[in-house]
Amino acid sequence: MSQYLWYALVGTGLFSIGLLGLILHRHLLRRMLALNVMSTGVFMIFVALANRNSALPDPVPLAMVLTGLVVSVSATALGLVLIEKVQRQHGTPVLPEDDA
Amino acid sequence: MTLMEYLFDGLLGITLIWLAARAVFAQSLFGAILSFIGLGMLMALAWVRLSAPDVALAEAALGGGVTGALLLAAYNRLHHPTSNQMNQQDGH
Amino acid sequence: MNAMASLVLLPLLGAFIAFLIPRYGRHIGILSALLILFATLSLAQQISTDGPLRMAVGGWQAPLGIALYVDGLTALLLCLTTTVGLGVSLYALGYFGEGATGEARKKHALSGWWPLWLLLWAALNALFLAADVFNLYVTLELLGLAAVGLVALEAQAVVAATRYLLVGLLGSMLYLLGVGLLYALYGTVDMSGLASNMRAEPAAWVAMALMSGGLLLKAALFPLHFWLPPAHANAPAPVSAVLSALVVKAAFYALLRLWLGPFEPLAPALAGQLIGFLGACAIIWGSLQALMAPRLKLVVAYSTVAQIGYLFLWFPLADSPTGGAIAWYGVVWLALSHGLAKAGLFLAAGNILHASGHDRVTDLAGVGQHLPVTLFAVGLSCASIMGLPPSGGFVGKWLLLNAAFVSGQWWWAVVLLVGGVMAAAYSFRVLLHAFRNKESQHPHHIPHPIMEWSALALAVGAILLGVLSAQPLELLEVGASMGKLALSEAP
Amino acid sequence: MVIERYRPFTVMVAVVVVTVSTLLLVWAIGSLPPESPGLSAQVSANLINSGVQAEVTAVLLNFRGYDTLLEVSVLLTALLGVWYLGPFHITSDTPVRGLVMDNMVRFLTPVMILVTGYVLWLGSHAAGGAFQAGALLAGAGVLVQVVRPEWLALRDSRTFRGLLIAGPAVFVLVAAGMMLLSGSMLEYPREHAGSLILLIEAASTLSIAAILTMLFTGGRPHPGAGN
Repeated sequence: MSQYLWYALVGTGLFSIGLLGLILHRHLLRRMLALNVMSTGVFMIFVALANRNSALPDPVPLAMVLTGLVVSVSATALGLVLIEKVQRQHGTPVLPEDDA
Repeated sequence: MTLMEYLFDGLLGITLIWLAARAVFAQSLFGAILSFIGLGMLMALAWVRLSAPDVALAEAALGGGVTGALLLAAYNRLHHPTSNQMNQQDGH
Repeated sequence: MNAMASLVLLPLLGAFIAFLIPRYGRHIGILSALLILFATLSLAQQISTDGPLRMAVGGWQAPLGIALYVDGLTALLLCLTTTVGLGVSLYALGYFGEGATGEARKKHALSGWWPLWLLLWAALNALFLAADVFNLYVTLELLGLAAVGLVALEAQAVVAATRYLLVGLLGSMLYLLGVGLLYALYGTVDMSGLASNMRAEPAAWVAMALMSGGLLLKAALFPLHFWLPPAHANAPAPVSAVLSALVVKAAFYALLRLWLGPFEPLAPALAGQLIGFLGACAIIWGSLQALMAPRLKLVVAYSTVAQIGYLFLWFPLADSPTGGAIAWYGVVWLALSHGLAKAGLFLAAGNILHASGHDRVTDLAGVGQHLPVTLFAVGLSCASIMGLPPSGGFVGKWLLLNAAFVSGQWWWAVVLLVGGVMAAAYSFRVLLHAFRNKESQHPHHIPHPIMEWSALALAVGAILLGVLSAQPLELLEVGASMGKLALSEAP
Repeated sequence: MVIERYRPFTVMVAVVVVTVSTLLLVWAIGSLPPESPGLSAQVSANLINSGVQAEVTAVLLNFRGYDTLLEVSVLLTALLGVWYLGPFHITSDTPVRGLVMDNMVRFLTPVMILVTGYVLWLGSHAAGGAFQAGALLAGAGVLVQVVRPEWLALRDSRTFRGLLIAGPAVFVLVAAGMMLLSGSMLEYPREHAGSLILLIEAASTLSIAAILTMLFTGGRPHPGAGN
């Protein structure tokens, strides 16, 4: 198996693990972690697939990943503060209707 | 590629998957966060292997560093809800 | 050309200044809105004389650079955004101004509205202009985060905002992964470049599924609508108006552009039927929930779920050689008139909530006495949503009905008729309660007149869209027929 | 591992969704052509006109600069979302103190600031640039905020708000300026491309660092003098 394919599959694994966690977990902090693992997987797939030529990797997907990283940190930061407010209002970091 | 490199990529990939699984499913939330930070650090290594030093640098600083700090801070706030609320007055 | 760039840069700059100098937030907001109005009008004027426009940002042609594209459809949606945006900005002068009630009275919510709203506006304009699937991703993220920030201005809406954020992130992540696959296949993220390279192959199918799935989640198509009612019903009134009228439609627009452009050769007839079926379910389920919802804003929010369903009826009808064109006009008209009517309705609901301190449907008596203008706005908006002539909603539904018959898919006509009856039912339920008189008892607060009149103006717009349809129709004709992408400049 | 109690239905849905999506992805990735140059050739060919020597930086700040302009706005939007959610909360009653921490901060902070400058400069011809530099500087900011918050003394002032918007605002102003000059948003005149990019990057670095440090504190700081 070539290197790019291996890392692309690892990326897929990260994505799937994150997705599984996102669906299963109710705890919001865990959901946020799961989303971050998912996005790490997506970025890995991008960079792995940029490596399919023998020379240096294609810089365009790398730039896209850098953009994506910043976006994902931004969203995570906003999410974490929102989670804190949910906990303060409801006493638990779980979305009310999900609490079963 | 040499055998060493194959081995290294294989091991790195498996470790990444293992850390990801821990970051999502570890019993303790704190452990999960630590695993996620570890994942960020090792991801930087993977980016270097994929000849993407720019992304490696950003991942180490953002993915592992800043996101890790944000997660730990949020964890702290969730678990010590009494010591916040320094001041409720509203600014502009 | 400059008009296109201004539509993005002006609101961004306005947002930054409004954050820097909160004291002048409203002045900056209104000034930006007026400048955007000017830019939109000059852009619409320009394309109606010169035809569709394509701009290479930074002078770099695609695939290396990013392209922006305007045709009739884009221009109409930009006009809708500007109209609703102007109305909502004026409304916000009253809502977040002196004498504001509830959460809006808090100073931070007051000063937070203008920068976040201008950022959202910039994101909407940028999204409509995007002709590049990765650029579309960035605009979707900007839109999503600004929307979450706006919803969370209401402290009661924190839970809804959190769910909104999580759903939005999942949606954009799926979308982004699809973009990655497309780039890996064709080495470009430009829509026209993708359209000319697209072939039916595994990675293209998966990319299409991922990107469509992500956008369907953001467009809240049944059964992915669960996040919408709480977010739209709990946000501050002007925010609800913008979310229902514009933000959901932006995701639908992105989907439309992709299916008409890059994914056109892939789109299987079966997928069209399936999406149409989900649209039908959305109409029935959303209307049913609207009929039973205890609060006015929740009624309006569920009505959005139903109205979104109508838009998706376009997908099964699009392929029909005879009905396709009719359905195309129908769906655009529905999107435009729903945008205006729903914005008016949410603003009016905000007035009622403002005046009586609650919006329980069964306790609406007295609204007609104290807020006649608002009640008139509710009535006109409902008329368009039900599809009564001569409203824009009527024109849209009539065209879709025709398309269903002409293309021999009469079952969609049944859905349209049932949906219309149900919309009438939930509308009259609200109106009957609101028209009842109540002895004595004055309302808590009479909303500022600008809040009542801006709601009415938008509702009137929804009716006018049915009466004066010639000019917008002409604008819609600009570009390739039925929004198909004439994206590349003559290859 | 695992162990919250899940409803069987949820588990079933999750397993089906994840299995299907994983298989589809593997199928798609496996079917991709094993060679793809992408846009490498175009990027290298146009690098000479981009004003920088590093390919990724050229893509980020020139060829696809418009994406980056919107992206720094995304970061600011997240900050505004947090800002208007409410005031700043102290995470623990006392800052983390101690001789080791104190010395570490005294030593590390200047080093990190130096490295930030280096990484920013590096971006014009090698791996590096505004995001990495900004994140590094934010790391220093977070460290100081935890150990010696009085050094930063974050206050809501006009100056501080100006620092937060500096990056996005400079970017937008440059875009608008180029539009007025050359008729196209973000089209840099070739001889000034390098300095304009450096200007945008320097402002962005400061803003990114300030925003990320702010996000770490989790809310709007208290009003200070000068507002």
